Amino acid sequence: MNKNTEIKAKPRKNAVVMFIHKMGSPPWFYDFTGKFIPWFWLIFGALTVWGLYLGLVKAPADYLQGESFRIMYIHVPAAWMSMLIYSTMAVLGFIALVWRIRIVEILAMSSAPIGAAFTIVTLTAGSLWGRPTWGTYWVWDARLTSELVLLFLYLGVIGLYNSIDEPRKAARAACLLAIVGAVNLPIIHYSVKWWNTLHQGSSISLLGGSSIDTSMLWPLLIIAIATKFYYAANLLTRARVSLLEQDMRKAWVREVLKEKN
Amino acid sequence: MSHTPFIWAAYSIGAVVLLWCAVAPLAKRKSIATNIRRLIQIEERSRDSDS
Amino acid sequence: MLSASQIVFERYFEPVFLPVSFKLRRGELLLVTGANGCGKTTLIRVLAGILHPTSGKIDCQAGGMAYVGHYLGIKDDLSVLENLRFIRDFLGTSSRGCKELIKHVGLTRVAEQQARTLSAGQRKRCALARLLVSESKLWLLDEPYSNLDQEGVELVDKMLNDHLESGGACVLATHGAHRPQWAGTQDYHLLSGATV
Amino acid sequence: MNAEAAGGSLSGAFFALLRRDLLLAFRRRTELLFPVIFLLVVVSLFPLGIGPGPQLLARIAPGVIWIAALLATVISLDALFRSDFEDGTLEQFVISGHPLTLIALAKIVAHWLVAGLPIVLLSPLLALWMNLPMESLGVMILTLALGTPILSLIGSIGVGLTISLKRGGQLLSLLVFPLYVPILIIATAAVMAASDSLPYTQFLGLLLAGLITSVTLAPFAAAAALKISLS
Repeated sequence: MNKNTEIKAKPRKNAVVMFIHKMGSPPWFYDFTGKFIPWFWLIFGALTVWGLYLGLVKAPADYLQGESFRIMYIHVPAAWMSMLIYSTMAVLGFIALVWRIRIVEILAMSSAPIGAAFTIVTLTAGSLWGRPTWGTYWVWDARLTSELVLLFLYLGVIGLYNSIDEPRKAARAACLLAIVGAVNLPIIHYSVKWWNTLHQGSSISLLGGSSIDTSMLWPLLIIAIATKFYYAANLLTRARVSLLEQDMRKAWVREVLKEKN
Repeated sequence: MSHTPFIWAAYSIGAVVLLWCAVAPLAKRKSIATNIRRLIQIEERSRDSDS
Repeated sequence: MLSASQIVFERYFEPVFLPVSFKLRRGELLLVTGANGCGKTTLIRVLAGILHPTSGKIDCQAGGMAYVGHYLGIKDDLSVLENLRFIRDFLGTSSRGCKELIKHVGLTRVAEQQARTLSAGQRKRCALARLLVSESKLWLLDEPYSNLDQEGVELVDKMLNDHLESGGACVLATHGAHRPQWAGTQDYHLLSGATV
Repeated sequence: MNAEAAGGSLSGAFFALLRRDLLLAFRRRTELLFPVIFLLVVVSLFPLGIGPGPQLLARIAPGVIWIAALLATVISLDALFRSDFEDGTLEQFVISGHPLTLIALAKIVAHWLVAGLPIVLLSPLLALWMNLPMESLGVMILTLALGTPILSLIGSIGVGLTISLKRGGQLLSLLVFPLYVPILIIATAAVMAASDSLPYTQFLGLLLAGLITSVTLAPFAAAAALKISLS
């Protein structure tokens, strides 16, 4: 039996992969994304100001929780982003592992610190919301607990990425960890939720009692969209910096820096 | 108990964290740029001494 | 049996060696030479499939290969005989007796001793015996002569001759103190990727 | 490839590796005792730190025993691939042509037999120390029997990722503990339900499902992790 073992260094190319390969050219990516970043920041700023104005000034206080309910406009969008960024990172990680595309590795790894930042914001805002609501800064409520576990997952990815010397090996290892974490994340989420009802009854939950009024929903939505632009702008900025760092000795980086002078 | 300080605290901590997260890569970019310029200088100097 | 076209391997975003291409047929020896740090070990590990080339293509039709590298893959807590028997059971090869192979590489006296008690040269011989246990057609040898005495060097040459005569092929990386004598030798001088 | 061409079967390779790992573990049997002793010490610290009140101990017993089991597993995990990675055996496995997934699975099974099984066997003693009600002892043993293999399986991914680091052990705990959260929750819930004479079979079913899922998925991830660590 003579079996053919072929190691394919370059994958079979279809249209999508071709596009990603074009994106994978560092100078092209650097130029292309550079045009978007200021616009993303601008949209983020405008939406945030508008959303916060509606949420903090125009919307009425909640009849159950009073003014402290306004913390929701930062806590909830940040919680959404922490989950969204983790799953984005895992999807990017999967693409990076399968097709070995450097720019996707960089994008996945640049996502991790942003996601961790949103998780920290969720946790601090949640605990500051908890103080007036429950009289204590920390309660093992389902959302806060699973956000805490999520923070550990992020720290694991960041820690692994920073521990391994060779950058591409580090990125591949951390991408794999992100995927494993993403497979576990729903299980963690539901088990924590269920654990919470098991031990404390369903009484403790930040969003528990109140039904959301539409005047409260609008600012929430606007800020949620604004945070997507924050993520996009921050992610691309970080990816561009990583590219510069990795390609320090390549000619295109020299040219980019010369243009800036 | 007034709730206002907690709202202020939540939003300002959020702003600080997100701002820091956005500024950190810019600071890193600056240090990388200086590193690369130093690298170029060293290379040019060694090329000059070669010729 | 083994061909490579334009293989490149990058570490820290720099190619380790200049693109490598060759074609190795039955009964041929590819002698990879080059200075320290030019990437001989990396090239062998790429050919072995342990490392994934950054670009280029490797086509291996040998049906299997055996590899002796810097880390020999010998368990200290097992005896020489147990080490070889494990390889035999693990690979499912069985045509030659392990004791006979141990005699062939001159380790009969220490066959029952734990591998931790062996000298560096004896460990190398144990790893060479593993080549024979694996019964592979393609050998990848990374500095096989290091740590061996004169008798051991001759043993490697004899094993190589037998292997190549029986239609096998071999990629051998060495820094060049000793060269095996074989008619079908291709010389490949590997250049470090940092030279340009 | 190599092994198949020579007529080697996958099951032959699996059992050869399993036998070798058990033999190696036997040759170093004193080292096997360390995680077990660690387990005993950790559990014995709780009554000292909290006080010997039988009611309180009985209440926290499932959590304490399970957390001690998690810690003992993580301590023993580093040995799973370490020596094979450092002496080049893992490279030999990669070029052998046998799927790395199978190799990882064989090593995980061996690891559980020498590190996980002792925890299950010791759990009656721990339950005695922690004053766990007799009627929930059986459930405790069952959760450990179903749960510790999952710990070894998920842990193998973390070890695979950190094996190329000199001080990977410290990072390992950060990587795997978050992944252990659901097992801890479900297992302790089962024992608590049994203590309160509530139905608990559904929790054991969940653990079994977790075991089946991790047996099918974790070896693939561990193999991919090892491949990355070797590069």
